[in-house]
Amino acid sequence: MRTYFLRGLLACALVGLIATQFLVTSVVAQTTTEASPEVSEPREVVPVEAGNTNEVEVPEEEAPGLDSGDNAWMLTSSALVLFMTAPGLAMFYSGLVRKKNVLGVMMQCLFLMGLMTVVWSLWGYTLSFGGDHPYIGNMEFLFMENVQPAYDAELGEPVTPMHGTIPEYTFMLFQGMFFIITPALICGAFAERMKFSAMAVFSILWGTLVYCPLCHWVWDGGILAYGEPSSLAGGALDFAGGTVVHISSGISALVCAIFVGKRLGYGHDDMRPHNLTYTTLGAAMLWVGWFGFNAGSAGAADALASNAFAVTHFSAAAGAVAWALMEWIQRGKPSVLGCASGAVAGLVCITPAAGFVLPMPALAMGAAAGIVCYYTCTVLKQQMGYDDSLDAFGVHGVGGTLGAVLTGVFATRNVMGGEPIGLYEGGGVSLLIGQVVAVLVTVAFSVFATAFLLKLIDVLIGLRVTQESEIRGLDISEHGEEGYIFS
Amino acid sequence: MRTYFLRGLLACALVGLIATQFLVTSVVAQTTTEASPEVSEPREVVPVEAGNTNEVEVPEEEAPGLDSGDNAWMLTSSALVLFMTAPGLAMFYSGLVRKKNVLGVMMQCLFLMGLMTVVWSLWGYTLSFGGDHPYIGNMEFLFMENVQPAYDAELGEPVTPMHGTIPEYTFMLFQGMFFIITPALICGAFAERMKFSAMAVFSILWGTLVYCPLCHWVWDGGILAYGEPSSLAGGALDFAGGTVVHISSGISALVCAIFVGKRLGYGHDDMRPHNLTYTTLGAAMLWVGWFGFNAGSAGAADALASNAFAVTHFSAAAGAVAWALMEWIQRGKPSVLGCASGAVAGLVCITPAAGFVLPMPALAMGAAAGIVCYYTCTVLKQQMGYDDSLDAFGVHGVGGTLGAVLTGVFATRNVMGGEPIGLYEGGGVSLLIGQVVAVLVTVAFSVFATAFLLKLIDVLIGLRVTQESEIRGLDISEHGEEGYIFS
Amino acid sequence: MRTYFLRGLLACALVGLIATQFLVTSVVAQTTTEASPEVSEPREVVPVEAGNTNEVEVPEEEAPGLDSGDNAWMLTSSALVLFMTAPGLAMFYSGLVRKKNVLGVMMQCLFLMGLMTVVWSLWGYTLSFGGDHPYIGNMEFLFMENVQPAYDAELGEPVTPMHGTIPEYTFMLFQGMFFIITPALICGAFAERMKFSAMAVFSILWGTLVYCPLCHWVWDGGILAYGEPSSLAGGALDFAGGTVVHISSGISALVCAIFVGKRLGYGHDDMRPHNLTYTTLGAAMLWVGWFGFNAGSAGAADALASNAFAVTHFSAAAGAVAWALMEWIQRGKPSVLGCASGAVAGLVCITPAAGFVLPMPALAMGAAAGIVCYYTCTVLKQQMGYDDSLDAFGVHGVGGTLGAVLTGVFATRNVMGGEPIGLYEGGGVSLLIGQVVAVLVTVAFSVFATAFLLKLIDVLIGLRVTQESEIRGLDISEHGEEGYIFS
Amino acid sequence: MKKVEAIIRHFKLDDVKNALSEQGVFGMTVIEVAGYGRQKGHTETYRGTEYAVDFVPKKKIEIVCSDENLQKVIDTILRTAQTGQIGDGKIFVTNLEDSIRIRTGETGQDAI
Amino acid sequence: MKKVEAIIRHFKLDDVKNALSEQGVFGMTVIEVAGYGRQKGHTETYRGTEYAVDFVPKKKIEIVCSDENLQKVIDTILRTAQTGQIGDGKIFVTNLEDSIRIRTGETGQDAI
Amino acid sequence: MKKVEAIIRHFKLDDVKNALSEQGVFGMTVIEVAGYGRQKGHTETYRGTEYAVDFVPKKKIEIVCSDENLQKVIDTILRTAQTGQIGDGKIFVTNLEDSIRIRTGETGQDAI
Ligand SMILES: Nc1ncnc2c1ncn2[C@@H]1O[C@H](COP(=O)(O)OP(=O)(O)O)[C@@H](O)[C@H]1O
Ligand SMILES: Nc1ncnc2c1ncn2[C@@H]1O[C@H](COP(=O)(O)OP(=O)(O)O)[C@@H](O)[C@H]1O
Ligand SMILES: Nc1ncnc2c1ncn2[C@@H]1O[C@H](COP(=O)(O)OP(=O)(O)O)[C@@H](O)[C@H]1O
Repeated sequence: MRTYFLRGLLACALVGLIATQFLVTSVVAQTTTEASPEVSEPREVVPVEAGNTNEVEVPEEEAPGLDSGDNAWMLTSSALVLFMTAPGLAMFYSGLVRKKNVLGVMMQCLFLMGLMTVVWSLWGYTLSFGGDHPYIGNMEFLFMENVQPAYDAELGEPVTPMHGTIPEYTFMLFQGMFFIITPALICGAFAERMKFSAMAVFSILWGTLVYCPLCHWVWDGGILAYGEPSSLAGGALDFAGGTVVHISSGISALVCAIFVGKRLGYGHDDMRPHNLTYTTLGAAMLWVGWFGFNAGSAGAADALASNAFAVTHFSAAAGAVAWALMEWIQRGKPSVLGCASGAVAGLVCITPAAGFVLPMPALAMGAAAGIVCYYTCTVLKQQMGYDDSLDAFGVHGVGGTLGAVLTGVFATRNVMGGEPIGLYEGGGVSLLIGQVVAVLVTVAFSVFATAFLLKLIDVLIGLRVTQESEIRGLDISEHGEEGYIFS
Repeated sequence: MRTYFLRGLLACALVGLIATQFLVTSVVAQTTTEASPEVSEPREVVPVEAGNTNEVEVPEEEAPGLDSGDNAWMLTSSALVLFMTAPGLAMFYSGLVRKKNVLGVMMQCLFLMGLMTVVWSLWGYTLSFGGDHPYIGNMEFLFMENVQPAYDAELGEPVTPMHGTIPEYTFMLFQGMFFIITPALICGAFAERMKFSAMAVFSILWGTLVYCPLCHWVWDGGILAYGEPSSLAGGALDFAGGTVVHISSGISALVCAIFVGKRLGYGHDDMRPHNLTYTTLGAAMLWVGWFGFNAGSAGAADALASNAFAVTHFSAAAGAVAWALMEWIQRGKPSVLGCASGAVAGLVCITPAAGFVLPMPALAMGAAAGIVCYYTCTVLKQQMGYDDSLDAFGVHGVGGTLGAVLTGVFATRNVMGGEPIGLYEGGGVSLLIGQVVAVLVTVAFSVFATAFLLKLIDVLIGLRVTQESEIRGLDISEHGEEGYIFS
Repeated sequence: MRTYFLRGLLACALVGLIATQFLVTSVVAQTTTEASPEVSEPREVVPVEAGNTNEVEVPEEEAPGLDSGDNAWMLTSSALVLFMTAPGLAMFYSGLVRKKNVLGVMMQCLFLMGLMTVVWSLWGYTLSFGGDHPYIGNMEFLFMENVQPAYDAELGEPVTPMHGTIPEYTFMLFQGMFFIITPALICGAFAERMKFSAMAVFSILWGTLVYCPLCHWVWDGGILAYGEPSSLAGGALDFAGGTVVHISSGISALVCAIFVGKRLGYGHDDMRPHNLTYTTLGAAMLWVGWFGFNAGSAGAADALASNAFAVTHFSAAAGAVAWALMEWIQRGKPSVLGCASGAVAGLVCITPAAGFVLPMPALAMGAAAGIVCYYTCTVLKQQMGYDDSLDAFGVHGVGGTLGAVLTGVFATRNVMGGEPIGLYEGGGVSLLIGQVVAVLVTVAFSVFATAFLLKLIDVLIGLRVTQESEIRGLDISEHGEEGYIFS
Repeated sequence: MKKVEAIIRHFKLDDVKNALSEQGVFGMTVIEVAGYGRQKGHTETYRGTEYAVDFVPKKKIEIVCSDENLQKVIDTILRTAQTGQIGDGKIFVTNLEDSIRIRTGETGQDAI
Repeated sequence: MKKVEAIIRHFKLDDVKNALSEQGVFGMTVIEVAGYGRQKGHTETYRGTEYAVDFVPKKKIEIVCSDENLQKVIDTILRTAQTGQIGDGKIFVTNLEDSIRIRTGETGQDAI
Repeated sequence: MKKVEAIIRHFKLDDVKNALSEQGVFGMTVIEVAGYGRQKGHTETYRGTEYAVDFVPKKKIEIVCSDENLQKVIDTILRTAQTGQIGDGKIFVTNLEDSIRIRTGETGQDAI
């Protein structure tokens, strides 16, 4: 089973690589003839860059001053994104496991808030956003150098490095929150059975070796960045992390689920969510926090932020309604879990598109995500028989992929300016191809890297807790605590 | 019983209408002589308009640019108001029901976040804020037209419609959050027994046929808008939704409670709140979110927003202390539920006044709300014997009415500028009359419309779940899930 | 035991006073020779004042206009700090007690939100920030005078008093949130046994007689304010409340714990935390809210706010990891409670330093706090045998002291400008001495005042509930409610 | 002495308790139980996974009484706990060898 | 009639229930219990304070059956609840004097 | 063999358990129960609605022991669970027909 799957994934990954090569070459002409002119034009690129990216064209000598409104919004957004990991995701995920593992899940979220932040402050940020090498960041921001203020002897006062209209600090913080939640999302796949130590080591390595490069490729002028000459197939639009955050974590989650294996008694024991009230509340918190995630990716409190905020809200709404309706139609009852899952699916799907599409397409994207993810989590999962405990793949992997592709369809000059760009408004397929290539590359890279890391850790310290620990529950066996003591 | 009540309400509604007519006519002279000059003067109207309204005097040709600070605050406020519905209201309400219905209540909040948002994006916003017809909005914003950005061929870049210093987008989002929470508040009245399908249909119709018109009347230059020549009795001041949100939902809640009837075993079975920790936490979240609700209604991060924020905070505080003290005096113990209810009562009461009164009157208003609502929920409710499960009427209906009236007493030029306006500072009774008229109109309209809608739905699909479903609980019977699985 | 302790504390307090006297005199020369020049220079003082302080040099006649971005951030921060008390602290604390006292703890937080706010609006704010008397505030802000707007007959419009680039209103609100959480923190010490009435009276008195003076001394040009000629040993740097909030509450908490005595059955009965999921979620909420607490203390959405935000985040992260690692090493398992406690310890420790230190030292401070507080709460507490139910002293008292001292070590011109200041960058010991003196004064004052107040209340109404009430639990005996009714 | 164990519907507890008190039976011990029998349970679905929940929440009342009181107790329960629907529950009677009141050490009849 | 009380492992309930149904035993009442015995518990630590938790969560099944069914019931439980590890639990059998179905008032055999 | 059922105060469980272990009684099963008796309950009020809560939370201990151990067990419980206040609880003794250890199938004495 396991190996069969792995083979399958590696295969598809290879296909991905090949396809990529093919497309890249096949598209070059096209790109250079139509795509590139449109992307080389500064005007159009601006909104794109307003996206979650480090490229700030403004020449250093005449940098704009700090805009307090933009900084206020970005600091608020940073807080909102941290709020997503905990309490948001911590509640959403922990409610879905059995009572005996509730703390285990919460611990993963809380501990990662600490661990990944330390990693980010030391080398994570510079690997992601340092310099403009196509493959990986340089050391310019190592240990917060060139991010933190420095005393300028001439001016006789401290100088804070800027990133557009906000301090580099703020941009670093905002991005750092993404670095926390992405591995936290993966935890949903191996919940209830993974060793805490293995989870910690995996997260450090995955963050460093998978997230940082991906982030650099997409958002710091790397090989997937939109409109970079060096980019594959012209690069992809990813406003707030469809590829970097959701596809990468969702795919890695699937690999983990297969690699770590099913939970004891899967399919036989009673594995009903122990506290759906947490899951519902967590979903609502994710919804609220996601405004920071997506609208914050505008990098400023401008009209683009408002657009991102609006389409995010609409897509979440459509997703929630769509999933609930699917259940209503198919089994006669809409469920709270379905409604919550649909909202998250809608949020995931709009993430890469938030800065490029209009409200009505956003409703469509949300609804599509609700329906597609519903099928993945109910029908497909049953058939394939992998045990992705909390559907990290079903929601984030699938929803993210859908969103990345649909971005190629619905992206519009009405938001971005410039020539028609998305397929829908007659911008041709070049963007769509770029999106697909980016997806394939992300999938391929995530599968290989994650499989390798898991193998490594399995050999070194082992991935899974003992049978007895799993039966007793991770709260007691891994942490020596109990979640609820109500008697 | 039921009919008796309905008669009563309809009667009072009629009285309302008549009174209105009478007052309107009787006041005209007065209004024209003293009220209108003061309201026609642009200077004074400005702060009022800074309230939750669509009127932006600034001529289109020389519109002000986007203010990043204002937009940052309004986006934050929008997030805060959504945060009020869930997790806020979802926790506050769900903690008050029995365990078997906890998901039923949470589902109402979460699903409405989706459903009402879709409605808002399609026709809700335009019916509320489109054009300036005195009775209902026009189609200018249908499907987000004129809200979303559009590519301007001449400029060669996208143009985002503005609403004062913020994008129309932001204003639409902020208002959209109100459209979600208002029907969600009503759910408190028929909790634990209403069909989910009936709730959904009711919310769509109520939002479209009751909320949108009311919103247009009060905040978009309609018949209740303050200082409009066409307004009844000079119109009313409603900064953040005393009439539009709280009176409308509170009164409709009462009608629902009577119409749907009591819960099985009401007065006999053990109906103690199953989780007061949720209710307490939810109340705190409502308190925090309300800052967005009220201070956000300033439409900018200006001094008026700070005033609204401060009086909101003070009124909530006074309400919490007052209700708790009442209990302390009357039954020897202050209760957490009382303290939480008092805070919400204070918040409701200050809502219409937040942009017009000073801190000390705010303390008085909060305390008054705490005491009055305490009596409604304890003494009055017992006597009248209706089953308003979660006291949506007792807190929102009564508190909102109290607030609307007291606004006529405490509104002051110290915040609004212009001539003395409130009764207390010698502004005469004209404003007070306008407030009372607005309350009566809102009550009359809400009663009629809600009663009609309930009758309609009852005939079409039925309002109430079966006895067996009610006994088993809505979580299992309506959604096929359980809230807590702790064994 | 109890008396023995008290003696000890009073003794150490006396030592504190004497030491202070000594240091002050001994340092004067030094201060005047090196310290004072550096602090008299306006340039350097500016960033300091950007800290949580009332000193705004800008002359009234040419006050700066309102900056919407700064106001947006400060309003958001105010909301975040209230969010810390409840739901944040309410969850963090209530999860740690036994089920029968869960509402008791939540009630303390919620009720104090009301009570302290009323006190603040009436006399608290003016006592803290009125005028510039070295010992206590004057009456200029009594009942919100000079904070609320007033109608200016000449201008013909209302005028809102400003505080730098934000309304005085906003500053008052932000500070008011600190006034709520500080006594709420103390409640952790006497949880599960204190009379609610005694808690209420104590909080009013403590807030008025301990918090307000301290706040005035440190942040309104009083005897501990940094760079004031009148300050003891040159005063201390306290960016967001190391002394004012955490040391004062932590030390007072210890006195309370000793004075009120141990819980019945302490050391024998099962006193395991009844709901660690709440504690974990509460810790995460505190983390998020703390961004408002610290970054908001910059008073604006400027680069300093970003610095404070970043170091706060890093210190919390390091603290969480450090405490968890200590447990991992010492007992083989990292616990969720440990991770959560470590995060809070890190947040407490960085609070006084947030506007003065760089990221790497912040990591060090957080880690140090995690380790030191871990020892206090596990080893030291066991040895000394006091019953500080929720470790208010172990985390806030100890962590705050550590932070205040380390501020003297790591404060740097790179953030503050001016001459080298902290010990680490070669600024000499003068700042360090100032910090130590401020700590000693705060400790001495808190011990005396708190002991006095407790004695007084004990005589008047008694501090502790009856044995029977304590056994039955405060929820039922003090409030007549139950937290969870799951059967 | 006899020990009567009655498994009844959740919401019947108060009625039974009050009826028994009127009959002068002042002591009982109640336990939350999950019952399996003729009364059918329900199914739940979570993201497509179905669970058949066969157990129905019930209350179990344990009453120790003297032999002469036995019939009275049984009748009272029968009268008040009955709805006529499947799932009303059962009454089981066992013989008790001894009973002791911890507070006083009294035994037998005096203990209850 | 006999009353069989079986204390079994948490996760064995479904197996036992299904096996019994197959055997035609359709009624039972289940109770959450905490067991203390040979099976060792675990320790928990909260901020340095250690707690030895000696009780292990178990399920207690109560089955009333006719004397002839007794052996079948016992065997079924033994077969399905066994893991061979310490902590499998116990079966206790007591004699039942009478049983009544509340819905119908039927007594004795017919009641179960 | 006998089955001893003791209803005791919540916070007495540890003392009783420890005392019994000292006496060499190593097995017991504990159940959360709600008791109704002489000990008065309390009232709760929610937004003006009063509820009289007559049930007091108690712990019920079930101990199966040999006939010779019976007295020892009872005495130990009496000694450790007593406070002298109303509500200390009861001890009920029933006769046990058989007991089986699931793990081994041992029956009678050897099973406990
Ligand atoms: N043989 C049995 N042994 C123990 N408890 C039983 C037995 N049969 C039924 N019960 C209990 O009685 C309850 C009601 O029984 P059920 O067959 O559902 O309805 P009725 O008693 O009306 O026929 C069950 O939920 C279960 O708790
Ligand atoms: N003497 C006893 N009286 C009542 N219950 C008992 C007794 N001994 C054991 N039990 C119950 O049986 C369960 C299993 O017993 P234990 O000794 O741990 O394992 P085993 O039965 O395999 O020897 C215990 O958890 C307890 O609930
Ligand atoms: N007749 C009875 N049958 C079953 N349990 C009883 C009976 N009488 C009392 N109890 C249990 O004993 C507990 C204590 O009894 P109570 O009368 O309150 O105090 P005391 O035993 O000290 O007189 C009750 O809470 C109840 O659980």
